[in-house]
Order: sequence, then structure tokens, then C-alpha cells
Amino acid sequence: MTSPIGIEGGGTSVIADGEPPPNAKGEDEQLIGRSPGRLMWIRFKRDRTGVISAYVVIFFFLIGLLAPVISWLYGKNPYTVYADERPELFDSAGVPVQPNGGISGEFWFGLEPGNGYDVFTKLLYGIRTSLGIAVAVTLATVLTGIVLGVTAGYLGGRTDYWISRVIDFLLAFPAQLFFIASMPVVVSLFVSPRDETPVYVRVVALILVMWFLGWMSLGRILRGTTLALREREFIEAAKVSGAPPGRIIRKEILPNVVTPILVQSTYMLPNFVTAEAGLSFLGVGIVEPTPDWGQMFSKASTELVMQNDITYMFFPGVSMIIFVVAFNLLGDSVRDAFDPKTAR
Amino acid sequence: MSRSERHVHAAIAVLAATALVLTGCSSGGSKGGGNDKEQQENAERQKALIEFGDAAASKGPAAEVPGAKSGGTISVPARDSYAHLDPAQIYVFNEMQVGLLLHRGLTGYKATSNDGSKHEVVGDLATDSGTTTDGGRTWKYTLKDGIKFEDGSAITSADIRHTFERQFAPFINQGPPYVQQWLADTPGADYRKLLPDGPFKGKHLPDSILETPDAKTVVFKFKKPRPDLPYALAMTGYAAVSQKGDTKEKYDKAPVASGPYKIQSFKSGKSMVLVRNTNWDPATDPIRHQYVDRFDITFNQQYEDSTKALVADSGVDRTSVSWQNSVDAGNLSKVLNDPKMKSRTVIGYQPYVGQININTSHKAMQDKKVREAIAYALPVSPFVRAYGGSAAMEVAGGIISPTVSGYDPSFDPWGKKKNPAGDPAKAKKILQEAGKVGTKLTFGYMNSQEGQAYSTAMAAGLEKAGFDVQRQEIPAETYFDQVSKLDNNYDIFHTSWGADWPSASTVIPPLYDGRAIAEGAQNYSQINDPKINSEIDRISLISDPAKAAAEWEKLGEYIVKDVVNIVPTAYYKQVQIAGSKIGGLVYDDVVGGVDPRRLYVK
Amino acid sequence: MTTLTKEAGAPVPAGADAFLSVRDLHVSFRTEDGVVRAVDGLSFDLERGRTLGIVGESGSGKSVTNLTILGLHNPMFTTVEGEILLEGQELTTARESELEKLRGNKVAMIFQDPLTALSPYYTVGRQIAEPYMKHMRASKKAAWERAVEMLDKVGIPNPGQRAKDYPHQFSGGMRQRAMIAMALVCDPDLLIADEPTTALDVTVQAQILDLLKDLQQEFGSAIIFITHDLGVIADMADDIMVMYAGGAVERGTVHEVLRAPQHPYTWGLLNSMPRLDSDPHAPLAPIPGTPPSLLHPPSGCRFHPRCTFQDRVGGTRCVTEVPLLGPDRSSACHLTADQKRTIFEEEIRPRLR
Amino acid sequence: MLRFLVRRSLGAVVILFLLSIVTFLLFFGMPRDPALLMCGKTCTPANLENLHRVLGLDKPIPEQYWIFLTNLVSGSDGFAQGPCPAPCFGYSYHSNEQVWGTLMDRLPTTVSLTLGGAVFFLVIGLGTGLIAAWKRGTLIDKTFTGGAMVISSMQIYFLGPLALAILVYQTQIFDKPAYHDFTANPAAWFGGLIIPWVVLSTIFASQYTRMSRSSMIEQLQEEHVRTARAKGMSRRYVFFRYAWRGSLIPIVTIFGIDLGSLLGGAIITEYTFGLPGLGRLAVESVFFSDLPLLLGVMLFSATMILLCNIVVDAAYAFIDPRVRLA
Repeated sequence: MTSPIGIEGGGTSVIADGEPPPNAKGEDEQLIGRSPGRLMWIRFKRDRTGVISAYVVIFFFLIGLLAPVISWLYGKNPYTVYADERPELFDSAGVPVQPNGGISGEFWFGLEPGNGYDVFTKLLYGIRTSLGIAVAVTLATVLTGIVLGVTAGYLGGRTDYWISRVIDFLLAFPAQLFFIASMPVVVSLFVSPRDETPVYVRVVALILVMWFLGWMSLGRILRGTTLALREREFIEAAKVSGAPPGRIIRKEILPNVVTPILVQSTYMLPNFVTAEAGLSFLGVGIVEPTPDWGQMFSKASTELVMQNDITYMFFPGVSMIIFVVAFNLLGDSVRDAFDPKTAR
Repeated sequence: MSRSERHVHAAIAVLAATALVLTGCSSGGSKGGGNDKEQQENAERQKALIEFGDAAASKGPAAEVPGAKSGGTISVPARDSYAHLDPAQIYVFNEMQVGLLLHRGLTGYKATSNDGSKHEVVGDLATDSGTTTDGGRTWKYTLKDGIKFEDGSAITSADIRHTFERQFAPFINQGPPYVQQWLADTPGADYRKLLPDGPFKGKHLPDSILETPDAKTVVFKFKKPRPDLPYALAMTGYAAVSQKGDTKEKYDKAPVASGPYKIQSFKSGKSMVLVRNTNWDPATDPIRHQYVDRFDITFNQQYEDSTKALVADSGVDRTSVSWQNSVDAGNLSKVLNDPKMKSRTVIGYQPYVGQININTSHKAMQDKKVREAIAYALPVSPFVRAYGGSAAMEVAGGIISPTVSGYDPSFDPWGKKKNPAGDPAKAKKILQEAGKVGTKLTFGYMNSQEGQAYSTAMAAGLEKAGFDVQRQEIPAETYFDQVSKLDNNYDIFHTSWGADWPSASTVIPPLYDGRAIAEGAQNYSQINDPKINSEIDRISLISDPAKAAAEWEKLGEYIVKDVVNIVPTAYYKQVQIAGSKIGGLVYDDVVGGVDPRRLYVK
Repeated sequence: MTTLTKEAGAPVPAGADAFLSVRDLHVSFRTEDGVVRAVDGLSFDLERGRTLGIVGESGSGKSVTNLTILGLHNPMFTTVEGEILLEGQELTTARESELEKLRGNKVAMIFQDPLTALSPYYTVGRQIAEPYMKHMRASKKAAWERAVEMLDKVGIPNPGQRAKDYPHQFSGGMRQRAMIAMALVCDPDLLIADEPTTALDVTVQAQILDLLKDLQQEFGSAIIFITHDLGVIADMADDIMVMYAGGAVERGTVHEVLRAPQHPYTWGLLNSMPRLDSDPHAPLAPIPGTPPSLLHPPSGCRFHPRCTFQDRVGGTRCVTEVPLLGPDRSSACHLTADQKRTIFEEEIRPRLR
Repeated sequence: MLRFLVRRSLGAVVILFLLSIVTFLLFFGMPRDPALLMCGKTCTPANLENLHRVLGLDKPIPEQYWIFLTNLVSGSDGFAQGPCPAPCFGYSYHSNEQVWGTLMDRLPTTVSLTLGGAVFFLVIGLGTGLIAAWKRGTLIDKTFTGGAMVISSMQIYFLGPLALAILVYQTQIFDKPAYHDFTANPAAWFGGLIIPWVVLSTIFASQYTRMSRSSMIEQLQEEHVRTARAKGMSRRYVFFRYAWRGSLIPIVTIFGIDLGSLLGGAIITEYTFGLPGLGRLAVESVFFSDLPLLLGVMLFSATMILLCNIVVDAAYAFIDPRVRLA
């Protein structure tokens, strides 16, 4: 948000001695005695963009959840090989013969060049897979971030030092490279390369790998916040009053790090989605026939598609852009709602 | 940013999205697509036979290519760098091609027509294609005079002995195994026991196996008749290696050339320059020419790049031709439909035939009904699709490729040519009759884009017929090691096999001889059928290639139609194009691509 | 003396010698929550060489007023009405370039926190020299020498060397001295000091205040001194203006206002201020309630929601009618002069003693 | 300051050391037996054994690691393929090339791609960011920030193929991206990389637009900036002399990280455009489970990242005296 006075070009809060800007005072009036949560909620509801993007995001999650239902109503599934079911729709190389990737009343989003899967259902299920994984990773990282970050921040001293060193070390890892390299390794932990790799194993591997290098940033932030909180009066008070650390952390600290966690996770989740897609794109993530967002991109980057059916690549592409944009906007709104002073 | 600003973002996001969608229109159908009639004629023409040439035919120099001129440089774009240059390590198509220019063996293929269709096997280093007095147990070769390595040293029988003995050394593990197996008289990889370290620790093959009585004579002695030896020796894999120039592992990067060209420089993955080998004497060589001064080979040239350049045909591209690269799918129709360009193209089959192997070592697969059901149900169209459609793949009827003597285009027992998507209905009926609906099929596939594509589609097709298909990916680079394990758990998996020489004797015995079943051997379906075995033995002894070919054909049809241990999928094809100033451009059926030996600059 | 029945909002005729004269100034910001009236109908004059102290709680609009004088507000969100005359020059409508000529030259400002107010990226010397180069068209060298001279004036030891230092190498007090040097480098006619001592500890405070006074003697410039500390005001200012919720509620000389305050709010301020000589056991009486929202200011007298003397006025005047402030010694309150006197004498003063 | 840099460099070395251990361990958990790869079609157990011996895979892992380290530092002649001068990462299982040589072969591609791209996206990104901040609230600002928002939400694996499809395959305006040696043919070098540069920098630039704008705006709200205005300094002067200086710090940080990871191999970009750089090398080496190569790429790439971090720290000192003199 922008506060009124200051030099042109840069809105800044009116007064030098850090009193809240007028509009915040305005809110104080109407929001007297509300909990921060309520305040945040009220502010958020006032933010139209935020609300709209929230709807979009929810829409995507619904798609993910309801994919089976939708495709049941739609009467198709992403596994049927229409290139063999309906050869007349394809040429010998498996490219739909009708223009625009064979979009028709029957195949709303057209057919995938190659085996001719139904793009619509494939996209639905692809979103389902990618979102599922991303959510899992986010949860895992948040948990790790909380545990390690808060511990380091609260206990400080040696623990803090070592956890911080670990964080530094992991941050020095070439992440993407590490993902690619370790995927087969992690997979091999579960199945000998001789046997089939069940989908769930790939999923678990993806989650593990991304989690392993995903939690540090949040961990750092939480460490910082906790470090700051630790010095605050009410914590001191709690300490003096002899509350056990566990209780202090639960009752005093955690409630106060909810904000950074929520904000961070709204930024992390889309990153995990794109990262997962990236891995599948490189062929180390989810593979055919399991539908997956990133895998659709790798299909879209094949000569066959780029040469003959450019339409195909827009379905995964555009849907992902919309998703990520919506999510980032949501993230901004959430942040503003929590902390109206941030001016960007 | 302020909230008001973010409204705008949202708006713009939507705008951008729609804009993207609008530009995303495309016309249907691939721009590839071959021309099947063409290919059929091609197939017809390729049903040629190959005779063994006599001493006269083996005399150099090779017959001039009509209109050939000497001099000039030809630049050669290639996709893959050469992983191996040591002849004994060469078993791969593109390496064999360059091998033709670098290395000479005891025998070689001499083109007897100028269209690359007719050949005979003649003596190359040897004075003839080999003489045998006892139906192929003992083969005698005499070396020509004036044959030298690039360093000027004469090629003697000692070098030839060394050549064959080092085939047994551990570091030689990529080349063809035929002659070693014949000498050791064992199938599979056990031949290595015969001379575990090769010649490098002072051990040598006894005269009872390989005899070199004098500097010019080499005698091979086998337990069984091996009428195909002249063919085998013509493989680059058995070309001469200089004994004193042998640097073992390092030889793979810098071999001593004996052919018309030698390596001036080789940057793996980047480029290679071949220049005239002054110590090569055309008078001794009945099959090679030395028209151009040098070949500039550049690697990492993808198909579409080389094609684009060659189609444009300007500057240096006018004198360039790729040995390996074929015209990419995207440009096929363009190239084939433009008469001016068509004159610069050659079309032909590669020697490979794709097939789905049914692992008969598994109980469930031993039921012939099940195998027939698979044969009916299996869609082969996914395979054709995955590799670029009819321009690159042709639905196969039998296991004998059009490039091999004994091909019959009309043979199609499972109706794949009519209905490549398979006939699940019929298959289902058979399964129901046999009460085998729901049979579990473990389908091993190569973990590559293509592999994933066709395996999923094939699985879908089989499932329609009532099979329960379990796909299992196999890392591409260990694929063959894994499917060739005796105890592998794959019921069906795809392999392709190219004849090492244009006779089904390099197809049927290695693939279907029940006694060749071994760890890592190529009898992937592990079929052990008495009739096949006995037929193999019988036909192997027929020394007249023509008669043999006819017999092999019959046996092949028996395997596909009555044994059903495999289902043929497709014949590999390719179209290649050259610059307008390239002369002597020929698609050689034996090479399985452009013949580099005949090229000259117009 | 005050006339409470003065006609509403009538501009008071500018004193001929008024150096700075603010007339019926209205400053309001557009925010998402609505329009905030930060300054609402403020008028005051300031003569050369005099010091005006502006007192008031946070958000009473004192800083806003002064930022507006310098034109340091963001036109995108702010609307300014009324007039600000500096030697007869209208500032509210002046062009940006005009204002730039004034800033740091005729009118200089000292900010509260010298650490954040000085750029960490440039040497103190350079930052002092910059405005001198700009306004005096001085050469780099001359400007530098001037900077050193100024540092010397504000009592920085070994100024030649220190000028080459960066702010973070200075102590808090020295920084504030540097700030002052920077403000005075072009010897301005008007110096606006926005709580210049709040961030400093008491001893340093005293030094800085003395410094300011000395310099004022030397340069003879007028000072607007903003603070919420009546003690400081007593020490520094000639006149006082008490601001509440964007408007002035009482004005007069230091003596008048501190000895005989007339406005309940001023009483509140005095109450809430501890004194060395006051009885340590007597409780401090903070002003009840919270500052009003400038979004929806209370009707009538802005102070009425917190005012404990409404009933004395009687009727609903406090809620309905806006009390006005006269030009000279006066206060904006509906209480009669007598009431004010008696209430202060009988109810407030005892508590202060 | 110098002491600080030295300390950081030492830290980097330690991290690299740990990294090498972790990576080494990681890859000896690799699912595929490298010897099996090399063994080829006609492979016997005996032969496999022999290969294990040649590759030293039969030794205990700590010993293998120790050998790896010593080779790295002092080179080795113990390789069947030939001598291997320091820094010796051994020979690739797959191509039998020296790993270090291969890395050096691939490096120019990655460097060209990265530096070229970096120039593009820094100029465009910072430029648009500054303009947006300068014209804050205007339509220009909203267009820039909005556009940046959308573009930065795109992925190279979408934008790349899209660009290829339109510019190369459909319209055939450009040649397929490829790396040509700069010294040999600058024009070809430029032509071959232009599409990757544009795609790469488009996405990165959009992030820098947002970053430089927001950090600029934060700076403009700094007190000292207001002081400068109060001194009568012109808006432009304050904008560029006071605000910009400060706004650079977060940007330099991010830039250091980006540059580091890109120099370590712009994996997806190189993969998408088929450029033979370090990133592509990494992917290939994984697919061939070519351990020495993979290890080499990993360490090299990590080194790049750490180097860039150190450079960034040094850069701070130039921007911010507080760091220099602390």
C-alpha cells in the first residue's frame, strides 16, 4: 500500500517518528479490538485483485481434486490412445489431421500429437498430479522450516550456529543439477532398477528431492523472526514466569510466525509447481502415461509438436501462466493484508 | 506494488493469455509423410543376391565411377561423434561407414552396379574372397602385395593374427562376436575363455585354430562349416589392426589406417578431418576410391540442421553430404516433392527390422494361443508413429528385411499391413477360447521418448484384447543388457536387429537358435524350437547363397507364423540428401546408407 | 485577549513583517480508506529571528505542515489548499524548480533521526557541500572548504579529517551536529527542526539545543521547532502553537501558554508531563481516549470526545460548533475566558504542583 | 575487507570439500552399475569384474574418494585411457574423454549463453525497473510491472519451445540455435545464440524489472533520500545518486546468485535449445550415469556459484562504505 506524503515518486509514511500512517488509524477506528487474523481477513476482503486471484487458485485446486469427476462427465480419460482408436483423425506420424490440433466439439482441447491422448482430460489430470506434489513439498518444507528455523532461533548458540551452517551449505548446492542427479538415486532407494518404478515412487522421490533443497529459505526467515521474538518483552515475561520452552514456543512464538509462514508458502508453492514441471520436462520426473503438467511441456518441446501442432503447447503453457500469476498476486495480497506498511 | 497496480497486472495477465491462445493456431497433419509406392519399388529392387567373387574380381583398382573427378573437399555433417575408431570396437552403423574409408579387411563388398544394389564379396587385403576345400571348415586367405598401413609398414599375416587375437582382449567389447565364436566354437560370450587376455600377455591362438604359415598366408580352422566367413570378414569389425601400432585402449581414438584415407585430426564431439592416405595403393583395392582430397566431418549436426543446409544448397553446403543424417521428418515432403531436390536424394532401407519378442521362458507365454492373441492384438502403428511415421518406418510382415536376400513383401500373417492398429476383437476371441483372459503381460520398454510413446500405446491396445499389461521402464543405456538376461521378468519387449551381412544367416541363427540361448545373447525370446534348430543347422551348410536365401525365407515365415515367439513391427527406412556438387551419390544397400567410397566433387 | 465570535475561517491579515505566513492551510491525503484531513484550516505567522515551537501528539499534523512548507509531499496523493507565503512568495502553487531553489537555501530542515537522515553512501563532507555547490554555484573545492568550516562551527573536532568520514563513523550527537551543519550551510532564513533531539540522550540534547540557539544568534534565522516535549519548547521557543488533530488549538508566547494555558488539551499535555520538582507520588494524568481518526474527524470541537469539560460549556455546542482560534494569544475552546482561568487556577495547577 | 574476502574464500573451499563428499557418496548410490555400461553387448561376469578393477569400483568408497581427491590435486597417470593432468576428474565412462577437457569444451557455450543473456536482462530489467519507479503510478509503470508480472510467470520450457516453434519451425526466420566458436565466426556465434539469449533474458529481465522497481521505491522512501530532497537536490540527482546506489544492493545479491547458477549450467535453457553447454552435459551424464563427468559438472557448477557469491560480497564493498569499513 502507498501512504500519502513524502517526496514525489516515493510514497512514504507521513511522520518521521514512526507513528502509523493515517489510513491505518482509520482502520483502527472500525477495527478496534479485532484479532490480527480478523484484521488480516478484513483487509484481504477489501483487496479485489487478491480475492479474484484467490478464486482462480481455488479453481485450479478444484480442477485437481475433481479431475476424475469432470472427465467422467466429459466421457473420456487421459489414457485412451485415440491414434489407434480413431486412426482416421491422425496421419502416420500421429499428428491430428484437422487444423488446430484436432480441436472439435468432441475433443475440446484437441488431441496430443503422437499417441493422440485427449488433451483436455490430460491437462486436468496433469494439474492434479503437479499440484498434489507441490502441495506435499510445501507442507514438508514448512514443517522442516518451522522445526529447524524456530529451534535455531529460539535456542540460539551452538544449535543456531550449526543449523545456520547447514543452511548455508545446502544453499551452496546447485539445486537444479542436484535434483536431476539425485532423482534416479532416490528412486533406486525404493526399487531396484530392474523392477517397474511405480508412479508413487517417482512422486515420493520428487517430493523428497525438492524438499531436501526447498526448506532453507523459510528456515532462515523463521530463524530470524524467532531470534527477534526471543528478545521481545512478552517472551521474556513468559520465561521469567517460568513457562517451559515447549510451551513458550507453542503458545508465544508459533502464533507470531504464522504470517511469514503463510506469506512464504504462497510464494513457495508455485515455485515447486514449476520446479516439478521442470524435472518432468527434463525427463527425470513423472513419465508417460501418467499425466503431468511438466511432461506435457516436454511433449510440447518435441520436434513433432513444434513442427506440426503448435496449438498443443498452449494448453499447458497458458494454464500454467494463469496459475502462477494468480498465485503470485494472491501472495502479494496476503502479504499486504498481514502487513499494510510494506510499500513496493 | 499498490493494490490498484495489481488490478492492472491481473488484467494484463488475462490479455496476454488470450493473445497467446490466438497465435496458437496450426494447420493439421504433419508436414512429413513418405511415398509408399516409391518405397515398394525400392524393396523390390533390393531383393538382390550376393555372390562370392573370385581372384579376378578381387583385383584392384576399383572400376571408375562414371564421370568421377579427382580433388576437392567434401564436408560431412553428422549427428553423432564416433565413439569408437578401433575397428574391433566398431559395430555401429555410422562408425562402419567411416570405417569403410579408414580400414581394410580380408574381404569386402564390391558394388557390381552403379546404383548400389548389386554386390559381390571379394578379397580386399586378400587376393580372393577366401578358398575352402572342406565345405567351410578351413578357410585360406593369401594377402596381396603392396598393401600398407598409413605409416608405410606392410600388412603381414602377423598383423592379421594380431587383429583376431586381440578380439579376445577384455577391452574389446563392442565389436561383432561371430568369428571369435566360430573359432572358439561356442555361442554367447564364452569365446573369451579361449584367450582371456588377447595376445598382450604373450599367449597366442594355436595353429589348430588360426594358422599363419608365412607372412602372406592366413588359415582359419573351424570345428563346424562356416560358409559365411567371407561375409563376416567383410565387416569393419574384422579389419586389420597394426600389430606394432596397437595402442590398446588408445587405439580407439587414433587407429592406424589402411584404407584410402587417414585421420588428420579428430576432436571427439566436434570435428574430424580425413585426408588422403598416401600409402594406400589403389591397384591393391577393388572396392574403394580416393577421389576427394579431404573429408571435413563436423559432429552434433542435428538432422533438421543438416537437412536445412543441404536443401538451401549454398556455398560450402553444395559440396557437402551427410553419411549418417537422414532428411528430418519436417522436410521430407518438401524434399521428395521437389524434383530438383529429389535428384539430390537417395532413398533406402536400413538393415534393421523391429520386433516384439515374447519371452517363451515364462510359463504363461508358452501357451501358443496366448502368443497368437498377442500377435493379433499388438498395435504396431504406435511404433511407426513414435519414429516419425511411414517416412521412417514401414509396417513389417516378416522378420527378413527388404535389404536381405529372401524378402517377401506379400507375407503378412497377422494382417498388420492392412490393420496396423491390431485386431483386439479377434485376439479377445482367442483368449476367451483358451480361457486366458486377463493374462498378465510384463512389458519392458526403453526409457526414451519413443520408448515411452509406443509402449504406452501398445499396452493400451493389448489391454483392449483382455491382457493385463504391466509396463516396466528400462534405462536406455542398459536396455539390451537387461532384456538379454536369461532371468529377466519381461514377458514382451521390443528389439530390432540388423543383418550384419545381407543374408538371413545373420538374422535367424543369432536370434532364434535355441542352442544360442545364453546370458546376454540375442535369442531374446529364448525360443528353443527343434524344427528351427535343425533347419538352422541344415541351411547353414548350404554354401550356395541363392539356395540358402530361399530356405531362410521359408524358415523365417515358419517362425513368424507358426512359432509366434516374436511379432515383427517395422522395417527401418531413411531418405538422405546431398549438395548439388556432390557426385557418385548412391544409397548402398550393404552400407545401409550413402556409400562414402564413391563420392566425388562435380 | 481573544474574541470567540470571530467570523468563521476568515484569514487573519498577514503581519507586515511576517517572514513566513501560513493562511488557512488544508492538507489532505487520498488513501484507500478515504480522504485524511491531516491539516485542517491552519494559520500562523512567523517573524525573522523568532522561534515558533509547535507542540502536539503524534498525528496532530505538525510534521505534515512543515513538509508541506518545503513541498516535500507527494502530489499524487496529496491536495493542498490555502496559502503559504515566504516573504510574500506563494509556495503552495510554486513550481518544483522554484521550491528546489528554496530548499536547503532559504529554508532548511533538520530531521529527527540523523542516522537514517544522512546517506550512508557518501562522506559527511560531500553531503554538506552538495547544497552549497548547488545553491551558491560554488566550486567543488570551495564547497568542501565550506563544509569543513561548518563542521568546525557545529563543534566537530578535527573537521578536516572528519569531513572525509561516513555518517556511520560518527556518534549520534556528532551526526546531529553534521545534520545541523548541513542545514545551515547556505545560512537559511528559515530553519525547520522536526524533533531534532528526540533520538538523542539528554546530555547531548542539551548541547544540540544550545548549539541551535547560538547559531540562531549568529545567523539570525527563524526557526520552527517541532516537538512533543514541552520542556524543550520552554527552553527554545519564543512562541508556541499547540496542535491537535490537524489544527491549532492554542497559541501564544511561551510564557503565556506555559504559565496560563487555556485549552483543555494543553492542560492534558501539561498533566501528562513529569517534572523534576513535582511530587513523585502524584500520579501522572494521561489524556483519556485515543487521538481521533482524521478520516472521520469528530464534529464540532475535535477534542470533545476526550474533553472532560464539555458539560461546563452546556448545550451541544462542543459537538455541533467548531471553536475558532484568534491570531494572537488565544485558544480554540467554547469555554469562556473566565471558565478557562478558574478551571486552570483551581483544578489544573494544583495537580501540576 | 581483504581479510573478509579471504575468510569467505576459505569457507567456500570447505563447502566445496563437503559438497564433493556428498556428491561422491550420492553417486555411488547410483542405481546403475557403470561397468555394466562400458561392458557392452558381449559382456561376461569375468569381463565385468575386470572392468570393476580397471575403474577402481572394487575398492572401498573412502579409498575411491581419496584417490579421486589426490587425482584432482596432483593429476594421475593411472588411467587406462591415458595421462590425466591436474585438475584431474578422471575420464568419462561414456566418451572416454578427459572430464576436465570435456568441461572446458562445454564451458564456452555456457559462458556465451550466460554472459550474453546477462547483458540483455540486466540492461532491459534494470532499465525498465528504473523507468517504472521514476514514472510510478503512471500507465507506463503499470504496463511495465504488469507485463513483468506475466512474463516472470512464464517458464523457459514453455517460452523456449514456443519461440523455436514460431521463429524456427513455422516461419523459418532463424536457424535452430547452436553454438559456434566466437573466435572462428562471431556472426554465426551471435546468430546461433540470439534466440536463447532473448528467451532467457526475457524471463530474467522481467524479474529484474520488478526487483529494481520495488527496491528503488523502497530506497526513495529512505529518510536520507528525503533529506537530500530537503537540501534542494533535484529529483533526478537524488534518484540516481542517492536512491539508485542503495537499490543496487539486493539486486547485486540476486544477480550474483543467478549468474552463479547459470554459469554452473543453464540446464533447462541448454536442454531446450540443444546447446552443448555444461547444463546439457549434466543431463547427459545423468542419463548415461557417467559418474566422473557428473561429479565434475557438480563441483564445477558449485564452484561457479561460490565464486560469484564472493564476487558479490566484494561488490557490496564498492557500493556500501559501511561494508567496506566495517
